[in-house]
Amino acid sequence: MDLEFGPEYEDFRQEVKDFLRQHGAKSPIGTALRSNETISWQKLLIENGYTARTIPQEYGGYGAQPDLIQSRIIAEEFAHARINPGLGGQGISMLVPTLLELGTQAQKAQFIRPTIQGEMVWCQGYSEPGAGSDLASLTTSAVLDGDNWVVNGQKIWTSTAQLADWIFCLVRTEPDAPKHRGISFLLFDMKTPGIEIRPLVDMTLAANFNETFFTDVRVPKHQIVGARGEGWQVANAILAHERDSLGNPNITLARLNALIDLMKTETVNGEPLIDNAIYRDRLMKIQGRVMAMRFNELRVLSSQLNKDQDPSIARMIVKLQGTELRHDLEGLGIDIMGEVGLCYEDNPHTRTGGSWQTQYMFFLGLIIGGGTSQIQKNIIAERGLDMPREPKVIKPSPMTAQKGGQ
Amino acid sequence: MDLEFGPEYEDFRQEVKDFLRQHGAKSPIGTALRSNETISWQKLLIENGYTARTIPQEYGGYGAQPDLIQSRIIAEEFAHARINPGLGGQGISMLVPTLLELGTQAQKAQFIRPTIQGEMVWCQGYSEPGAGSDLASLTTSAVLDGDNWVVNGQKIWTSTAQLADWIFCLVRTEPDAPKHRGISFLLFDMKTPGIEIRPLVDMTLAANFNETFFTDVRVPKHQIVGARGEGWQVANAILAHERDSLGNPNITLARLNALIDLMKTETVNGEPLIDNAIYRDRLMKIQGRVMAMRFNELRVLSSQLNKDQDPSIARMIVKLQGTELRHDLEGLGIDIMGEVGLCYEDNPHTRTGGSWQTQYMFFLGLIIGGGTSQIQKNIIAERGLDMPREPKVIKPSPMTAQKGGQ
Amino acid sequence: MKFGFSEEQVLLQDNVNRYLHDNVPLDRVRAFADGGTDTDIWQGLADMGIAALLIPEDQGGIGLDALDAAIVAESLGYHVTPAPFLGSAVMAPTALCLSDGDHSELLEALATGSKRVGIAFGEAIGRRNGASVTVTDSTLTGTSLFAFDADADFYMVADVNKHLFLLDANAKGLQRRHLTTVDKTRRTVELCYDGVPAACISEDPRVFEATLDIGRVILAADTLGAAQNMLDQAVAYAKQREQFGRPIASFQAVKHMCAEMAASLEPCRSMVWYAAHALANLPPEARLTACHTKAHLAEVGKFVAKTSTEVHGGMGFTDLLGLHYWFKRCGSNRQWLGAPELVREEAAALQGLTS
Amino acid sequence: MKFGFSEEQVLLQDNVNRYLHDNVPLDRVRAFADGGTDTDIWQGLADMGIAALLIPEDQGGIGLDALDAAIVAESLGYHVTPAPFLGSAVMAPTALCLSDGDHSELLEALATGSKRVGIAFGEAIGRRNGASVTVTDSTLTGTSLFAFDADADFYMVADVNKHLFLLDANAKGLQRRHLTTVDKTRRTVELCYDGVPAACISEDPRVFEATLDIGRVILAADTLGAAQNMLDQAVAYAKQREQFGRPIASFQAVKHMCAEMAASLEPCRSMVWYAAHALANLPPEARLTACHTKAHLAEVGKFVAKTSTEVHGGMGFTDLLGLHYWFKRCGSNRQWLGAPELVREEAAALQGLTS
Repeated sequence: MDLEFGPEYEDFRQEVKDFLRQHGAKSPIGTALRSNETISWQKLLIENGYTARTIPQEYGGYGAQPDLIQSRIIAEEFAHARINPGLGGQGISMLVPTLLELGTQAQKAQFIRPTIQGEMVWCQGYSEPGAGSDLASLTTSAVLDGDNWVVNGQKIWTSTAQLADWIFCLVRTEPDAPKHRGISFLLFDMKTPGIEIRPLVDMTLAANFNETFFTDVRVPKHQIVGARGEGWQVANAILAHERDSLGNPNITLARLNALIDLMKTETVNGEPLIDNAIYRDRLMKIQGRVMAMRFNELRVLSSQLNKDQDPSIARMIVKLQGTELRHDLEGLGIDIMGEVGLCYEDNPHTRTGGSWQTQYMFFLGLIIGGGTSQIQKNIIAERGLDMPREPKVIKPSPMTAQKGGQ
Repeated sequence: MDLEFGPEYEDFRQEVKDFLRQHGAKSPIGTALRSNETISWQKLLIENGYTARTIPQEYGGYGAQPDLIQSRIIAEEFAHARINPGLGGQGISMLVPTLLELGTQAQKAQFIRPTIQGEMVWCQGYSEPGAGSDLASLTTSAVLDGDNWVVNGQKIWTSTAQLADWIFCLVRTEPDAPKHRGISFLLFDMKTPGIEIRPLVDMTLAANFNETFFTDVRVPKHQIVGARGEGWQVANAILAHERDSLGNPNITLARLNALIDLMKTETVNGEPLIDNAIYRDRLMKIQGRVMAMRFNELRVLSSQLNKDQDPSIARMIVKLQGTELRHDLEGLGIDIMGEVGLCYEDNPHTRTGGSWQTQYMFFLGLIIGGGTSQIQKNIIAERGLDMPREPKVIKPSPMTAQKGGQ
Repeated sequence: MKFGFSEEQVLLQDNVNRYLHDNVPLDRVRAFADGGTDTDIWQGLADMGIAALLIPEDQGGIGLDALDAAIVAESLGYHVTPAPFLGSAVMAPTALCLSDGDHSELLEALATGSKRVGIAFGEAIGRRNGASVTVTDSTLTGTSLFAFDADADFYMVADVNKHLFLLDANAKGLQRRHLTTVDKTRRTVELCYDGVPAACISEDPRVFEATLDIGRVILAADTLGAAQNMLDQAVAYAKQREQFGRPIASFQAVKHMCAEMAASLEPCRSMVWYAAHALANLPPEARLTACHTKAHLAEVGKFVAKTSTEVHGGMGFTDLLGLHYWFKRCGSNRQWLGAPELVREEAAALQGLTS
Repeated sequence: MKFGFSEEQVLLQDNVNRYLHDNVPLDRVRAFADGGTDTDIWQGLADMGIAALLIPEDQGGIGLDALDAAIVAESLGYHVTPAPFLGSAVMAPTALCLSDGDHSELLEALATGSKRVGIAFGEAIGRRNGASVTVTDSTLTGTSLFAFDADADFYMVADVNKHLFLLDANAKGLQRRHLTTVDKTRRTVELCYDGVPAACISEDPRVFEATLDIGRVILAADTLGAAQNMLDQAVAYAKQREQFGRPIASFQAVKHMCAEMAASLEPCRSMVWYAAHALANLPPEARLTACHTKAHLAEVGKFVAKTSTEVHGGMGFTDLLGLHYWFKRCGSNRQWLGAPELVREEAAALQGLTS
């Protein structure tokens, strides 16, 4: 057991701190997409290797070897100094790794540099109204017509669609193939004719997401990643990555500390709520769970570094446990305040920017999104505990069924 | 809304009270089966209509018309006076109603009178090691050989098997029929050669149950209830009745009051546990749940009396909610006492006769037994909420499957 | 013995449900949430006698009791109805009828729905940061938070001694500030008092308590209706939504979520009925039952709200079906008139279990 | 950076597991439960160095730390092993090494497994009805409840001031009374003191606290092992048990019960490791982490114990598989050295959150 990163990393940490001290003032607050400020900050970060760190230089990245500890130190120091860590978003976090692995040389050359520099913004076209948990049943179609795919259908949960330049999109290209085999992964410009975007209001009453409609959208044939019909495999590699990022225990810890502060300052009949033994016990229960998840994350990191233990269950459970924990934590923040906990939006008595209610609902959304808790439990049982999959309801053919029984 | 039973019932209640005052002293403590004391008390109760109340006189009962309120008043007054309400057991509560409905004249004449008088004790042979939730998959076989069924197989959970005179038993008589159609309902003497009983110790370390083994047990052909192959239907009518009786909220209320007493007298560092706000809040949560279940039971009773509302969901949930509630209640009794809560058996510091631990485990057994919580939830979803059954894993024939898809 | 509704009560329930079904579809709720009024809805209900339900016949009312009010509240919750029922038809009439003085004029106006009375009880239930009500020589100074309803003509205010005061909404020195909450099916206000003249209508804590008790039971009934609706919606959605080639209602996980909702919620129905019945008919049990009913429905409502949303998947998180209006209604019923932990402490205190 | 075991620790874990697998099958546990001794088990473990784990090398020990002890405890819990590890190998050595005076003779005897020291800390953690320890002029009067182990040669007793005393089990005036508990994999006693001479070995509360902290972490590790075993048994049982023509492991309800167990339990592993590591290496976090680990594992252990039993159906309720030995082990770990509610209050107090 060694929780130190070692002296060589302490030097690296010092470098990051020095950079932040020297340049932090230039850091834009918020991330106005495509603003000069955002783009020049992003370029500075790339130059110094604080973002796009492992992307090859030929595609505009910094070109370093992957090093989990360096990445963690960068994240920690930027968070600690509360300085903008550069652009995220689905283009950078999901598409770029995919292109690096499976894109053609031309695709890499065309898309990676503008994407990581913040000049090209992407949205993701995966879910459909009829294809949620069962994503592979998607029906948005792409039919080859000469040198173009002609795309028709509807996507949902396309966040930032209204701001995006391009979309990476799953479409059905082989309608007669088994459902996982008929999907392709297309890239196309959101200014192509035939695309309509409607904002999708959610329960927080914000429009964080969109519905996107495609009518005869023509996409050049070569704008496909991976082979025709292999889009499911392309997408799946990224999805696992997305799931990992939900339920980060360090953010949860920050919220826990905000909750403790709230309980010290809010009162009922003049008594601070932290003095209420029942609320305090709920707080302590949550603190224990937060601790467990933080240490679990350390173990996952360590197992990635040292390759000495199998972290598969420890990783699989993060989304399920992390989102439920945040939902419970935010709910306690509401509960202790009584009616004041109901405040929202422009209410002058809203505490902590209304975040308790917003986050309570948003984390219910995350319990559902990115694989519902039910899907997560299936995954833990089937992949983590090696329990059998749900039996097929109808066997593909009687011959196979009989063979299976022999 | 009228929670009174009305003046005529108050007269009846007075009669019961009078009886108890006059005769209560003769009531045996406990129920030593077949003892003179037990049997004469039972006969006195039957004569006065306080047990076997609705069983026709020709079979040894009191012969009254069914009246739910009278039954309830009897139960309430006996419980209140803490006087032995007569014999229960599976023969009286399950077999007798079945015989009345489906037995032959000869069976009624032979079995009902000695059973209700306590001279003939029964055990139940339903579950098998391989047939629990899926009871209909039972494999104990009965093959007709001349005028006898020859029974082979094993039963489990046969409570009081070691004390029983007779068994009512589900056996497979038509091995080639669909599983629900091949079962018959047999009655036989436990002294028949070929029966071996082994006590089954449970987690409370008591042997409340048994395993019972049958080797070439010969049962006269006529000792079947209902038609051959229709035993499943015979048994099912009773099972529903058994489920209803678990999780009685009035017993739960008595336990809640015992818990409150415990929390007032037990202390930690000299402070009564009722003064601990966290335990008190858990207690109050449980009290709220007990209330809800008590009122639910009133509603079910009323709907049976007045036939004015559909109580189906209200009835279906009693076992699920009632057993979980008791388990939680008993668990709180353990929790508050710290190490003292672990006391068991002959420990001189055991509180309330060790009942907190015993009941905590016993109610976990009841959460499982008589239809696990998972089976209960299936029932509530399918019968209460009209949700579809689990789809068949393999369709009986490919033709049918294809038709289903059209 | 009959644990259930009379024929008149069944009729009342049917009538209210039919009215709400016809007149308060989700779009009508959305219109209120976007800043519209509830005046037409309330007038329609008042025309049916709903506003007069608890007002004695000799004061121009109908003279029914808390169980009838609970029946109405359940329907209002089922339809997430914007309406000043809790204050104007339940708590205010209860307090006015029990308090000193002649309030027949106001009661008659309440009975017809022409006047509305809001409630500001926070000071006597649990004072929060930023609130405080001081009474000197029949004038009020300070602030009440979360007075419901925002459009009342009068407000009934409790101070820390459980004395009740009645104010004209247009009284000099009174400022109303609209307070946005998550629950947009109701509107609450902050009342700022700068020497507002107030009529003290009761100095008897039992009047405050009886008013609070019925308010809590009615809120619980509202949650019962809202949660029942969420369960119904979840079951219906699960039956029609297909994934993996079958309705999601056929997956055991989804079935069990629905079964758990039903199992938790069904006994709540009896609990609300009993608590409402007890208010008028079983005085020794009334307060305790009201507390437990309020707290228990708060917990079950929270569970059902979350679980139903989960059954709906992403659709539950959007505004498309409007499910969140029910979610938030359950959420605000939980917090109003005492959050569950505080109410359970009251329940313990009523039984002498607190030191 | 390495959050995990060294090679030596992996070896230690393998060795202990192999020893317990070979020497403490369920029948051996049953033999202890039926009144047998654990002497041979403990001697076998002592021969492997387990008794000497935490004793410094210059006192005849091995000089490892709490994480090594937690590794052993997890294995002991996994096999529901009857053994005096917690008292004789963990708490007593910790206290003796920190306390005043020369205890080398006793430490050497502990290291070889030839002597055992029991623990009676109830008075300083939370005095229950029937217990009370008074110290006058180095003699003890009163009663300690639930001292573990019943077969110790010495007892270490804490009084309300967190002073520690060491008694000979055969001291004049000391009576041991066996106390049956649900958990038959350990044996506890009541110690009745009638003027028992006692050596005060520490008046520094920090010695008591450090001893309690490591005891709590080791109990949590024992629960981790016991709960992991229950999960493993549930999964294995579900895979081989068939109902309705298929393994019950293919039913979503059963899968989700197992997944929920795994999801709750897996982070506990990291928590126990961290808490054990913190005891020696992260002093500012050590006490708080120990409290939370004790309380959190108590809750998760309770959940897993119940859920695993449910997955086993009726078979889980019988004695046939012996699953209840694990169930009860989790149950007694929950209660020993502070029930979760009390330990969480300590956690709050450590952070200055109690008034």
